[in-house]
Amino acid sequence: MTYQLLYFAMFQDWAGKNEEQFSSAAATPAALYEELCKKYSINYPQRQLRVAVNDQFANWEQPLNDGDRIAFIPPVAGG
Amino acid sequence: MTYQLLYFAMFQDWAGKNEEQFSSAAATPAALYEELCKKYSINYPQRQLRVAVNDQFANWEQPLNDGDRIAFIPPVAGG
Amino acid sequence: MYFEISETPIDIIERRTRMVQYHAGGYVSFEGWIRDHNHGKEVRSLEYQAYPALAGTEAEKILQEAKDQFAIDDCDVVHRVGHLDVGEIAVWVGVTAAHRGAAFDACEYIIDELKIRVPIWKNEHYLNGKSGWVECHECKKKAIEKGLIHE
Amino acid sequence: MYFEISETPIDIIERRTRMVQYHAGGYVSFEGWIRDHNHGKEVRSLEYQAYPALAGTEAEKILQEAKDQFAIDDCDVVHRVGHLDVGEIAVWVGVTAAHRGAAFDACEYIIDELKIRVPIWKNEHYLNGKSGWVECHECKKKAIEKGLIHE
Repeated sequence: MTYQLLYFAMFQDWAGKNEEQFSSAAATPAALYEELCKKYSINYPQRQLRVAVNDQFANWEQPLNDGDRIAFIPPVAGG
Repeated sequence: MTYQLLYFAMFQDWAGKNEEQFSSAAATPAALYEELCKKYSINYPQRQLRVAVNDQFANWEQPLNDGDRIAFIPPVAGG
Repeated sequence: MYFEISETPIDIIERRTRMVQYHAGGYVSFEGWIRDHNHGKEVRSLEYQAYPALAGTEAEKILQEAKDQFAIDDCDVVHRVGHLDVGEIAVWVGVTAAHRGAAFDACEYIIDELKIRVPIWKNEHYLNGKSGWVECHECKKKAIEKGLIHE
Repeated sequence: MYFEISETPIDIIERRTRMVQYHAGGYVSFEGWIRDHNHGKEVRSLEYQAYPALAGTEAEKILQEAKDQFAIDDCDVVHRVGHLDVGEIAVWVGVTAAHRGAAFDACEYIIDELKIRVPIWKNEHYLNGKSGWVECHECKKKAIEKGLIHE
């Protein structure tokens, strides 16, 4: 399946881009994140992140659909 | 002794003025207030007032001096 | 740190701008506005009256207490007197602090204490033509709790 | 009731004026200012970055929660993004209410929740030429307490 990945904050530094189309057999955000960590040598623990699917906070184990827009959300620091 | 009395809020309505020079034998704010209540038919209870002597909150029983500036302070309503 | 009694409209932006400091991270302000009603009566306008000398020393005491009790950088208060129309600003409180929690606490402390302790009174003019000096029952109750006056 | 992400300086007076209502008696505002230091490092400027679609829905949820929990009339939030210099306003929260207690509580609730839940990040540029994405440790701790993320 092909996902649209959005990168924010340090993820932009790690991936070297703001977004990308990403083809993967991963069927959940958790599996996708594991794959991404390998690809970009990311070692930020998944348990300290939230994940968004199609601009909504989502569950790490929810099934993904082709074309989903996915973002890994590091701890926020607004305000 | 002669005191300078300052009137605020409803005391202005009751006394019909903002201030006056007031000659009295009263030696404490409490005694002075009692005298004033008679003069102007005021029946506001002293226990719900504060009193200021020379622009400072004062005690009802403190001795007064000739020329003291005295104000009876009804419950405030600023803000 | 200042308290001021103002006979002209309070310029919020000017007051706020005076407080900008590069080491403060948070600014909390409170404004009291003249409402179009109070205890069910329709308000047209009102007069605030202060006992300036005593209001000044009491308000400065409150500001100092806020500085002593909360980790704030600065705190200022301006209170209007004279004739005010509905929608005008009666009082402004500004507080700056490195961290916002202290700024919120101090700002609320200052306005709460001001309403109990600072000699300012209001005379409300109602749409029906009547007017009267307002007794703030909540303020009175709190002044009794503090032992400033008695039941 | 609105949340807005702004790429240009926040006009506090314009935002505040929009909230003036004749039946509201109190207005509480919070402004977060860019400090010249953070955790001992001297800050020159910073970038705020948002995930706009998600930030919008999450912030609107927070505003609705504030309206449900506190007796307020209205609440608005604006957050800056892009490059900000020391002294600029990063975030503004405005709350109006008939009674001030609810306005203070709601304003503090909104900024507290925003800092934990709304996807906005900051990259600080230091005087020494370095820069870095800031981890707000307090925010992270609170997000863990809320079960949003884990230790």
